[in-house]
Amino acid sequence: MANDIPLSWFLYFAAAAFATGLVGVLLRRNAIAVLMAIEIMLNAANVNLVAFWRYGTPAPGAGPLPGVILALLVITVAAAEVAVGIGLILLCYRRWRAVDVDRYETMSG
Amino acid sequence: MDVGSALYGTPLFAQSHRVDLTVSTCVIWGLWLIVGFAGLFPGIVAYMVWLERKVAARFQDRIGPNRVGPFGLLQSVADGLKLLVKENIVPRSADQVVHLLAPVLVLVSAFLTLAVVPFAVGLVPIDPPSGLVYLIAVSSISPLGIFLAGWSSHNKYSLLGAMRAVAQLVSYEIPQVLSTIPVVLWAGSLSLVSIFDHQVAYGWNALNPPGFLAFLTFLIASVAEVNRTPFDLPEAESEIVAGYHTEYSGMRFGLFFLAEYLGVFSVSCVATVLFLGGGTPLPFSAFPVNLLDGSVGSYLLVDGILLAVFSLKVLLFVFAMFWVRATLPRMRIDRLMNFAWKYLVPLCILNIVFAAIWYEVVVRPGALTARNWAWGMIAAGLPVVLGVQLVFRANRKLAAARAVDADWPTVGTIAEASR
Amino acid sequence: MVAYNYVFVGLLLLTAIGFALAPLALVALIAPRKRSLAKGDTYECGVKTHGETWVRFRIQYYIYAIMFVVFDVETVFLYPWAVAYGGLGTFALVEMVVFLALLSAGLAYAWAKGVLRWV
Amino acid sequence: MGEVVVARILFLAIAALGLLAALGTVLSRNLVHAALHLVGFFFCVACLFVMLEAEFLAAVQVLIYIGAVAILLMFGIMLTRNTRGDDATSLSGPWRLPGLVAGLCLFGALVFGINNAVSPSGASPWAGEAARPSLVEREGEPAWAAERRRAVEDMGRVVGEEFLTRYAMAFELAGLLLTAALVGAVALAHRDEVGAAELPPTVEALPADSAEPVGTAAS
Amino acid sequence: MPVNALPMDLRDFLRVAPAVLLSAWGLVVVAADLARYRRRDAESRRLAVGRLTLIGVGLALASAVALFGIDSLAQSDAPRLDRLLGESFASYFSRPDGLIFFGTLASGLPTDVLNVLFLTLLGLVVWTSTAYAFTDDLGEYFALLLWATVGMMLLAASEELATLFIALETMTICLYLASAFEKSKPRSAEAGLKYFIYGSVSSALFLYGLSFVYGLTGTTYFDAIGRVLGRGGHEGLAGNLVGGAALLLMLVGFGFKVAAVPFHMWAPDVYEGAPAPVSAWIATGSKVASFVVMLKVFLHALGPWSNPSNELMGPGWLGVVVVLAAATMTYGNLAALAQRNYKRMLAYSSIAHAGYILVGVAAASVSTAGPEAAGAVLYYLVVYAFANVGAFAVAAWLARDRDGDAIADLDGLARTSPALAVCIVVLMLSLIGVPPFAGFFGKLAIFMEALRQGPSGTRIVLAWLVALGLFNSVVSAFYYVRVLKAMYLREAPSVGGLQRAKSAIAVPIVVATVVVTACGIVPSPLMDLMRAIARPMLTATTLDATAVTDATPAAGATARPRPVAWTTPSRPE
Repeated sequence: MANDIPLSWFLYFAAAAFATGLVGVLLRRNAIAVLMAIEIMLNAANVNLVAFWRYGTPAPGAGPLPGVILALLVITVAAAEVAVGIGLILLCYRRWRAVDVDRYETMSG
Repeated sequence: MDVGSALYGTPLFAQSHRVDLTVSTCVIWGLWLIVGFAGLFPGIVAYMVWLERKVAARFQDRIGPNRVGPFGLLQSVADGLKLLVKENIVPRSADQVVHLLAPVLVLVSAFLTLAVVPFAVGLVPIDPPSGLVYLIAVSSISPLGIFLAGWSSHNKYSLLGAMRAVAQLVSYEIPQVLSTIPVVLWAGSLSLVSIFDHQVAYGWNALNPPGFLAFLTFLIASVAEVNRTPFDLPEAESEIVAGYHTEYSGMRFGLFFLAEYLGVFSVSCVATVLFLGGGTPLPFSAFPVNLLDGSVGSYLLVDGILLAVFSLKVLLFVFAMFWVRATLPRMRIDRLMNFAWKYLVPLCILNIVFAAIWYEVVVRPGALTARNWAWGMIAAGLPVVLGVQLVFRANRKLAAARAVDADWPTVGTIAEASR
Repeated sequence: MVAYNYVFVGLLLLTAIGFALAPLALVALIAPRKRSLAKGDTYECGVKTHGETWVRFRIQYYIYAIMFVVFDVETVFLYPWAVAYGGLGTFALVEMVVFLALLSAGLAYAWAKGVLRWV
Repeated sequence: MGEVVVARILFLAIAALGLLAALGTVLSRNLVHAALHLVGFFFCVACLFVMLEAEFLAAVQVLIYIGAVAILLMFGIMLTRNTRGDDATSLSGPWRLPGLVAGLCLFGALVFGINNAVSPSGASPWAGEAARPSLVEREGEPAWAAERRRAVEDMGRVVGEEFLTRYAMAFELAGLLLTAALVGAVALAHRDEVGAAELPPTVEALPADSAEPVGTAAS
Repeated sequence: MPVNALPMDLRDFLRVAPAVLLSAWGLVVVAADLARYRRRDAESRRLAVGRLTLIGVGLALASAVALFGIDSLAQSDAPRLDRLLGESFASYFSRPDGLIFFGTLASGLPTDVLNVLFLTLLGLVVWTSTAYAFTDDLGEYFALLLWATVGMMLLAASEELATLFIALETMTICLYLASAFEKSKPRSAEAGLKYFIYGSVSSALFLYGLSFVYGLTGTTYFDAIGRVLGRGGHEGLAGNLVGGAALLLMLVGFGFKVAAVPFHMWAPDVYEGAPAPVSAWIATGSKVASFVVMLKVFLHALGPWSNPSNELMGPGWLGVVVVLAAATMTYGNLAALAQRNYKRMLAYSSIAHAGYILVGVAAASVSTAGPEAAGAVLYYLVVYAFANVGAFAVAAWLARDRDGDAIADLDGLARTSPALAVCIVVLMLSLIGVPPFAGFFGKLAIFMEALRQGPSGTRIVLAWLVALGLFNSVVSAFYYVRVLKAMYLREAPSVGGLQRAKSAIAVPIVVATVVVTACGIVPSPLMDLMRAIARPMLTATTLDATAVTDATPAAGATARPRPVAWTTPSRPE
């Protein structure tokens, strides 16, 4: 069944999700919303990695599942990033009572 | 190991991670869905409610439901019908879509966990190679549903109750997950069927020191995961007006109710499979399973025995939970959280190392012998006892500095706290 | 194929959603529906709702949440370790003990820092 | 043949839902709704992982992202006083269109690139109808095919083996990263709590929260 | 149960002893701070925790030096190593292919030298951190510095994309947290959040690009990627749009990390907002590690994509890097001219320096002697890092005594502390690139490499780039001199001027000055060392890699010579 979904479909999906995430990062101003958009981008990369793992021919010596390992590490990193990011956002929120990325302008130049 | 291969070598009951979408598979799945998930399991749950009311009544020297049908057996049906004709009240300010979504999410999570439970040989809906991770994953969806229920109600108490509930659920999820690691370690597989097989060959998991500790922590954490007393703080009606489902009435409340009891049922099943050897009646024998010879008759016999014993064990768990509920008061939230993080999590982490010791002594040699078992009891039992003592002593020492902050309600501290 | 197992999960998902929505639909059909202003109000112990829904949540919630996330991710590494342990040598145990020690150090830190107290 | 069609339709449905959810995340004004859409997106990605026969990874995706990260995000939204989730500063109006156009352009470029990908050494191009390497055991298959079959059928174990041998350093480093994140975040939050006590309370704390009920055991 | 796992070699953990020691020491520092030092008064606690951290850094440094000794002995003269350690022990340590953990990490002379560099710099940064009080969570702060360094060391040593990614994230996440650690200043929290958002977006971009590289080559090892890319009958990147996109995305990712224009927006704010020692560590350690791994990824793994058609604007990353370099150095220098704030000025100056280094990266990819050029880049990085650590120590000084960081706060320093003022002059001159100091030789080496013979089209452009670099160096003099002007030509304020510097400030400045001067007066030892380590660093290969190429039929027939000439070992000279 699933044998015949073309690889490119997965890649298209990832590309679209990645573009969406990037647009979100550029357009949203709420820091938590930006964080969510970053998660979308990371997930898009994960879909790519796993699809390449499943469809591709591994180069010699690459190991049985480099793509999946990378994806797992990305999930780990994403979780840590969210934890840290929310922490920093809360820190800023306590100072400014706002989570708007543009609003913090103590520095000039 | 040989038992497992002997079992599944027979073509009739071939159980494998691999599935093909043949007609027979589809028929079996259809039966599971219609008979099992849409019929039997909700029915069991309905009678669990009846049982709980009966049991609780006995504990409180009452009779319990006795009007509708013989022994009040139709009470659950009546309750269901009542829910159907009750008005569905949703607050004006609530987030309508999310308000609807939340109970569905919780119920779906409870349903999905049952998909990998092996009730008997061959009686398992599916057996994916990562079954246990799947189980943990789908059961971790329910905190989200509970949070959404509280949030969408637009009610202070709902939100507060939901936040507390989620904090509790996620705190107890960690010990619950960590206490399954030893089981995986010994079975060398994440599939629940393999875990069952392992216990057929090596005895019930709960019957060795690290396994017993893991079993206890798993039980405690599971009781907390399904919001039962003494961990039912999220829905404490006397404090925060029933918590996250304050604004739920009629059938939507019914869904939460159903999900809760379904959760009780599924954690009982999972505990049975992981620690009590599934449906095997005797701890160190492959008793009914070794009767399998490939004929349909033996299969029916074995599965009959397994199912009966399995149900008995599940009933035992369920009854224990009702008993606890009828007996114990509710915990205070600070103690609740402390208990998870300061007792259970450290114990579980230590227990993983103890489990590795047990593996090296008993499982690695390849077959269960009395000599290995005795050595294992010593080599793994002593560390377990010491570890438990260590954790408790460390906590007591730290708590002694602040008597009122004792994490576990001891007699002395309650007296001091109430002063 | 392994992935076909999840076809059942998908079907079960649909069943569960159906199981949840069917009674709700039935309720919508047969249950009485009388809207009134008071009924649609938020229920807060019977007194009138006061102020915003905003409750000042403690930072504790966040701290417990990150502890949870960190340990949840840890289990993702623990499961494969537990599965593969039998086929590997003692070094697997050593590596995992190091890993566990790191994370327990995190737990011990939070404990010693006094943030694991729900005050 | 019918199976292929079903699989494709299933894929298209999941992908469409996933993309809609991603768009919802980016466009929702309400942050909780955005987070919910994000959960939907995560779930769709998990479904895709299943379709890619990485079921362990799919379970992990649900466990970590829906079970943990989503909860953390929700807590973050609540703790920043956004209980209704409303976000006054969502998309800045005039930038909405150019942003979407830029996103579409990026997507177009990527699709074009994927279609015309030239792999070195004449490996299979990505665009065509090339099927994924089969998992069925064959005579004379290359070593990696057997490896991959084992990886698909028992991913948990192979992941464990890889993490404990080849990626041992990455594995320990992940532990260090998690610990560092925990320690740093706790230190920041903890210190901040002390600092916040000096701030004037902008909104009165509710009695229900500021004084947690004590000793309900007695009730 | 069949054992399919690879045979693990526990010796590998000894080879990363510095990283292991540092990670463990981070825990020790946190524990000690919580258990022992918490009750002391702020001043003595800071010093005590700082001293404890320094001990750990010293231990790690000692282990790194020991590894360096072993490796250099083994390389120069294997029998001598046997004599020193005994035969079995020596063979225990010898690692002919310089790779550990199944090729995911490099371990050999290059790694040892870089570890020594990181640890020395870290020691200076830790010392600077004890100069003034900016946080109450001292144990955590120092632990995060140490763990960030673990990330840097492993990042610089990584030979594989998964390891690279996790090391990169360890480094940056620790730095995000550390830059938000200044308790009393809102701008510190802002710096942390800004750094976090830009950093995590850049890693998402990088990761997406990386996924395409993995998809195109089917492997995550640098060496194997290079082989696969160099093998095919295709003209590098020509017509390979997705390869180009991957390349661009990875470049953007690295551009963010090294603060290259136009991905530099975070740098000034973060450098200004973060506590001075953290800024120093972001500007030096993180930058050095990022550049090292960038050299590895772009020259070793993606080398075949640099510029296969030998024209500048041909398909390949060379043109992009050239444009980035030009934009970065020009913008950095021009923007720095406008700064009145010392830390912001340093931020822009470090952007400008990233531009010069990018010139070196471009040069290394076209030059006929790539490792030589990479060696020049490494030399530049070392010199730049030391000079900047010294310069940021001055920022810590300003923060301590003036609670500010304007250049004007330096007024009249020459009178109050003449010796240190001279040191600062030396540092600034080195950053400008004035002859007797090391900065000059760094720039000289990079520019000379850029002018070496390459393909004709490229040479002209690189010559223009060098001209631009020279012009920029002149421009940069103006803002560095502003610091000197403040110190020498202005009067010190009557009250509240800079106090005498304690050792925490003086030592980093003096050490940096000594390094910069010594390497300036005698540049060749360091330069030779860097050139010596650049070659193994950029060509690290698993021993059985030859079997890998042989396994693919027709590889010998269709193999094009890799466009970067230096990968062929024989050089006529």
